[in-house]
Amino acid sequence: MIDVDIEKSFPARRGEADASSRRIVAKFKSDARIIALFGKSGSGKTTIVNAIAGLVTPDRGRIAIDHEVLFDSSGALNRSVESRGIGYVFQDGLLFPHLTVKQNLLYGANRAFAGRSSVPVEQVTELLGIDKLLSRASPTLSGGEKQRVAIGRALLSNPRVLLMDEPLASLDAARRAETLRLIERVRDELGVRIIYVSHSIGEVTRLADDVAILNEGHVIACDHTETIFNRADLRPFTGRYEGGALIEATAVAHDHEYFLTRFSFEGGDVVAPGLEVPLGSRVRLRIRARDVTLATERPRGISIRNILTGSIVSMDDRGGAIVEVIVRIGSRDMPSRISRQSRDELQLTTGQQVYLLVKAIAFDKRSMGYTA
Amino acid sequence: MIDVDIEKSFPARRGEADASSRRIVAKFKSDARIIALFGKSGSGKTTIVNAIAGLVTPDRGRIAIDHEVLFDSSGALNRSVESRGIGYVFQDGLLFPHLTVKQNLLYGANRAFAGRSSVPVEQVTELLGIDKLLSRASPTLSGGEKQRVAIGRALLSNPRVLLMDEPLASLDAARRAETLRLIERVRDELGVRIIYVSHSIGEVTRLADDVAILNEGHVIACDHTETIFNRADLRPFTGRYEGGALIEATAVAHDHEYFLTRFSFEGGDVVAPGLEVPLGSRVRLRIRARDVTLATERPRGISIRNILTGSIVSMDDRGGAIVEVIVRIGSRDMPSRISRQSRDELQLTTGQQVYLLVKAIAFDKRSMGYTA
Amino acid sequence: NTPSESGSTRGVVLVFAAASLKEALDEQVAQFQTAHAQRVRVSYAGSNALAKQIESGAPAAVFVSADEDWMDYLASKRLTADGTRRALLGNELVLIAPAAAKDAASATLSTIDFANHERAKSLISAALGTGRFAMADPRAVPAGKYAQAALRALGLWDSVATRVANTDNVRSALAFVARGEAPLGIVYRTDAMAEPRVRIVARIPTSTHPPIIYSAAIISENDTATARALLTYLASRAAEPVWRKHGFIAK
Amino acid sequence: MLTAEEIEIVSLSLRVAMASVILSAPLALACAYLLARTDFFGKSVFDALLHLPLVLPPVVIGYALLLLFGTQGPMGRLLNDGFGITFAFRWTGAALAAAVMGFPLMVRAMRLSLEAVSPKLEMAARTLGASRIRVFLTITLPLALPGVVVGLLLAFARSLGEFGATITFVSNIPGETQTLPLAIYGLTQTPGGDAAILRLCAISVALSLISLIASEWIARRMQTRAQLSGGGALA
Amino acid sequence: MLTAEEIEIVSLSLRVAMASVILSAPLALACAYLLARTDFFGKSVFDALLHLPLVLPPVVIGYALLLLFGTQGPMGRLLNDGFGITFAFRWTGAALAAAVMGFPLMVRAMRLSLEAVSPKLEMAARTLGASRIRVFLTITLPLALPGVVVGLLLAFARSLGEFGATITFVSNIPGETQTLPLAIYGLTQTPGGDAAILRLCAISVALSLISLIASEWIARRMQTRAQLSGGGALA
Ligand SMILES: Nc1ncnc2c1ncn2[C@@H]1O[C@H](COP(=O)(O)OP(=O)(O)OP(=O)(O)O)[C@@H](O)[C@H]1O
Ligand SMILES: Nc1ncnc2c1ncn2[C@@H]1O[C@H](COP(=O)(O)OP(=O)(O)OP(=O)(O)O)[C@@H](O)[C@H]1O
Ligand SMILES: [Mg+2]
Ligand SMILES: [Mg+2]
Repeated sequence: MIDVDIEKSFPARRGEADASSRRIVAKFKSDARIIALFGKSGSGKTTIVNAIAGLVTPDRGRIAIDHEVLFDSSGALNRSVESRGIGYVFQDGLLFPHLTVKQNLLYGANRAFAGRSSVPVEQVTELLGIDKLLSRASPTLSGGEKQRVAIGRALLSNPRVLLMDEPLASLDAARRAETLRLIERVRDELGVRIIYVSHSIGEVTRLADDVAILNEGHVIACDHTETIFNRADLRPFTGRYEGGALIEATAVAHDHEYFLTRFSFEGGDVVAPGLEVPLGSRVRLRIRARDVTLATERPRGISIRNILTGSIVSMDDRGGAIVEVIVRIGSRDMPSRISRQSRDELQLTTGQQVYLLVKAIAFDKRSMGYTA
Repeated sequence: MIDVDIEKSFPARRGEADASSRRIVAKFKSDARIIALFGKSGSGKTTIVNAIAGLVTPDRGRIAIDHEVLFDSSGALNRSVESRGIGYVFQDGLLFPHLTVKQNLLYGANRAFAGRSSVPVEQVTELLGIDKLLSRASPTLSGGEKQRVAIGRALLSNPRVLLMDEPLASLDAARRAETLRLIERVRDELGVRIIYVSHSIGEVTRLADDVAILNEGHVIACDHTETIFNRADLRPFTGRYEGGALIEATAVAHDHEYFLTRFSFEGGDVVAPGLEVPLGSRVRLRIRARDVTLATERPRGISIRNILTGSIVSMDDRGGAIVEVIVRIGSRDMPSRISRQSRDELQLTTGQQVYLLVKAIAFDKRSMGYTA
Repeated sequence: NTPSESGSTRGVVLVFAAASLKEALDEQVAQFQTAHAQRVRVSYAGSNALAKQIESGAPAAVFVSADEDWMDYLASKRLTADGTRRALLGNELVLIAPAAAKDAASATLSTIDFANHERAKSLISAALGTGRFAMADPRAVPAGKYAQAALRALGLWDSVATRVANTDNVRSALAFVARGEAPLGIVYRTDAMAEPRVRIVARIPTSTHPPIIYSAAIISENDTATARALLTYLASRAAEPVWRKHGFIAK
Repeated sequence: MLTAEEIEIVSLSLRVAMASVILSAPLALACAYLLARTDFFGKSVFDALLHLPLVLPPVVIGYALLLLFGTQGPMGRLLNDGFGITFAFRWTGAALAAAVMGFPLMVRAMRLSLEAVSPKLEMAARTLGASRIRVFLTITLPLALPGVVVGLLLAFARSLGEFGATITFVSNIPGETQTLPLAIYGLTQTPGGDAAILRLCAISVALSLISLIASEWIARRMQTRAQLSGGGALA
Repeated sequence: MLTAEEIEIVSLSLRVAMASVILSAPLALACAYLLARTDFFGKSVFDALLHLPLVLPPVVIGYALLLLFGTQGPMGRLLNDGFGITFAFRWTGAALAAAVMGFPLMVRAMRLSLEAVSPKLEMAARTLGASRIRVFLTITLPLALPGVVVGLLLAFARSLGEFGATITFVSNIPGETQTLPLAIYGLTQTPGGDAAILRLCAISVALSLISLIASEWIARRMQTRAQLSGGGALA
């Protein structure tokens, strides 16, 4: 349980225009294992994370994790940074320049919390691809190498809570995928709570159970990832092009011949590339509106695997090339993005029955987060 | 014309394992206006860019831009950093901590090269969204704000060549799109040559005319973006999940009612969301393999706008859930990614005629780069 | 601007004098200035430094050295005006002890008689104990040279040599005794008289060391009438009471 | 409060200290930069020579100055004949002595700060077209400013306390070369001068306190403007 | 090469200088840290007091030491009765005098470097569970090491050159308190002592050169290990 309710002002200083003053107001609560902070550049994500770590002292408020109060301005309580048991992957790395990579990695490694086991050093370095860099002086590393060492250093410090501020920003796709897997393992095997800052919807939907949306210094919403990304009013903040539905589904069958997994949710069944989870697991599937095709007759001889039926609830026609058609499947609303021309040609109307087509491979493994 | 042929070794130092030595060998030539360096973390991108800027002196070799030699170890020529006329957006920002944002932005602004006009300061600050930060001390900026100021500073220094090392890494999607537009304007209006380092295929395919692929310190290929991303042998380096075809097409018609633009290429016509380019412009369209659906009969009543016909050239079946089917359309090979189950059910065979379906909105504006 | 010009054009007579003369000479100069309406400035430092400075062209018109060696040095370089050198003042050495010391050894010390050489020796070693014998550095400071000569002549040098604390000037030696850090010391009578925290145990017979003479001369480069008038005044009867008041012996 | 004589001494001391600091600052900065950013043959020896005033007894330095810059010395003659500059027995000489004695302190503090300025930032400035000299003036120097101020302060304080070299070089001439320490020295040679000594010591302490607070103020002003150690998003 | 007497003088000088540096280093570091990282009431005054040895004439400091640490002085008595430590007329006193005179230099250099260490790195270390003291020992101190070494060096060099306070406090006793400057002083007072002076000066210069090179070596070793100013991917 993470419970944050703080305020922090950075007043404009002498010589600065008033416009440069900034107030961060953050009130949110979540018992997610991974909670993402999502918002535009300058919206206050790093400030909140710093306050949780104890690096920034809020002007007023309260921060508690698992009912342990870390900061409380009314009780004048302010736990020291080192006693908070928090690991932090900084946005700007902050490796110790006088230490080698190995010394950086092991700096916090002897911190032990009762009954807590840690990932073996070798596994972390190998998965992050830094095993060959161990004896290097840290300032000679490349940008991505620095970032990986910073991740390793925080992971190895045995934290109870891990703060990650855009940890994957300068990694290539392959390394990013591996690191995401590592983060999931840390969450599952070590039970570390993670607060994750990212600009990437893919990362957020894959990892986060809950998302807090920030805008101009204010937390404007905090809820289940699914809810947040399905809320139309938040679309301006969650990203116009990245819209889609997030559904929680249960794995019901593995097809070992074709390496597909069948998932079931209230609106029907879908198949997706095989995910190695036990049957019965709940998995978060993201269906991007741009990946959804609509049809008025059931298509045949087509490579699309998933054909769901539903009725059109609404069509959001903003006059451009694109129309967003919301289709109700069972009790769920799924957005589909098609061209306005298609809508007119297919003569779609509200209430009409349509087929909703989604390719199996549109669910790529990298963006599927399993939650149990 | 950028002509690089250099070698640089970082030998392991005392106390370091031999494994940490690294040799960068870069030989490539391009007269693209934007050339991208693409490669995994630690592959040598920053080192090459540093060598071009004059911040790293290669052990041997030659660097020339537009036939002006900047470095030549045989002629013992090494132009000073400041006389190279190069603007550099550093991977780690490197704002001057004692100066305000405005002072940072204007630091290089009075450098004038003959007959060269520059973007107005106001436009740069507004487009980058840093107009309200001008009087701020630069160390108080957030990560993304710093990165935007660094971009502005380099743009305003009137460079002949602009080096950008992962300039968008910590920006949110909306800001990223705006900055990409700004970069394109700089290229077009000021005729600045750009060397662009990025991990994002989207950015690279949108911006770059040429791409140099790096692997473990070696430039293993340098060619037109389209060629590079269509080369199967480079797939391991260009990214398995991001595969697709890049086609250069000509804008042939604008549909002002539906805001669509029709493009024509040798394999047929496609429609995409309207792009404001003059008819006849050449535009680079990226069709991702995952966005391509195959069908054995022409589908009807479906929202997909683009239906091309072709014949199957090959099917790359690696035994997993996914099969990559290459379809020849005219003389072009287009990859499509479908589930193996679909292939078997549709009984696809090499040589067979198929329909290739692509949604109009799969071409999103953000990834379409126009080149003239 | 040559130094001689700067010495005279400003109409100021510059005197270089041994630091130990400061109080007495300041008073003399004040009187001279009021009497002659002339401005005089005195630079007080170690005689050696002053001599070296004169050698390198210092604009001093009058030099008063704490001993004759440094005056000889300047004379040998032909820097003093012929016939102006004179022995200006005399001084005496005294054996001192802290006024506060109340122990038996220091009490019986007053009965010291240098004629009785063995007893003097034992009295001194008794008073000294494990303490130090404070005096100016015999290699460097005139007062130290005289004191060493006297102790040698009295046959006491060997017994104090290993216990000597050398100082860079007499005042520091005086301070050691005054603070009770050193149980014994040798300083000028003029110094001892001015320091209430020390007690003069005995006067050192003048016959045991070369005469203590403050030697004065005009520096030929800056030889002016006023300078000569000042030197004459310092050696005159009119100046005598002030010298005596501060413990010097006018010659 | 202060006697006329004391005022004279204090104002002379301040003049000497100021002049010595102003005289040596540019040269010290140049030496510090050379030592911090370049490598040349004989650098160690050069460095050692700079430290001499610290290592040798002040009297020896004063004596060396006398031999070099006295009216009879080679440099002294050159400067006198060529430029009409005289150091011997002038307050300017006291300033020279103080400058020499404070020089190693000034150079060291400046060098320490210059070395701490990241060459990356200098490189960044050069990619923006700034020449080496502009980079130095707009990037290196402002970032090294705390150390430069400390260097000036140390040299200033050292000047206020300088005794041995001064009295040996330019003697102890009231109104011309008699700075605070020399005046104090004179008093220590006078029986019963303790009260006057304490007064002068108190004045010295007051001067140092003022100069210290002034320097802290300057440094802090610069630093708030400069955000040097950069709390950044953390602070 | 060196006479027996010279060897004695040099070894004593080294002993005094070493002892003074070792004696004062921990305290100087503590003061530097206090001044660099904390704010407290009366900080300016404390800072000014630390600078006194620089500002006041050495003789005054020597006399003050005599008053405080002489056998009759309050501190001297305390230390003598309580711990059997005597300073008066001992080489330990010379070391104390040298330590006091070098103290402001040591503190300033250390402080300058401590202030240049980014608090962000210290914060990063604390998020890794390091206590303040561990952060200081493993992050702050190593990063400030160049300045710490410079501080030690300056104090060491100053010790080698210290004259006024030493001779006033512990006088000039051959074999016990006669360091190089004191020996040189004796010679300057004798007409014709120039050759011997030059020999001793040459020895001083040699010592300073050696200590300088040693300190540079230490600093460089630390720095190659530490990559402080971080050429990073640039260098
Ligand atoms: N000074 C140095 N000493 C030793 N190795 C170095 C040095 N500088 C760079 N390297 C190594 O050279 C390789 C290339 O570094 P470079 O910074 O060019 O990588 P990059 O492609 O920019 O990576 P990234 O995407 O992570 O920024 C890396 O493995 C790096 O560790
Ligand atoms: N010390 C400070 N003084 C003034 N303003 C500050 C200070 N620190 C942060 N800010 C401002 O507060 C806002 C929030 O900063 P923060 O670093 O939390 O943003 P962020 O959401 O992490 O952004 P990014 O994604 O760019 O890293 C920014 O506009 C920033 O400029
Ligand atoms: Mg941030
Ligand atoms: Mg890089």
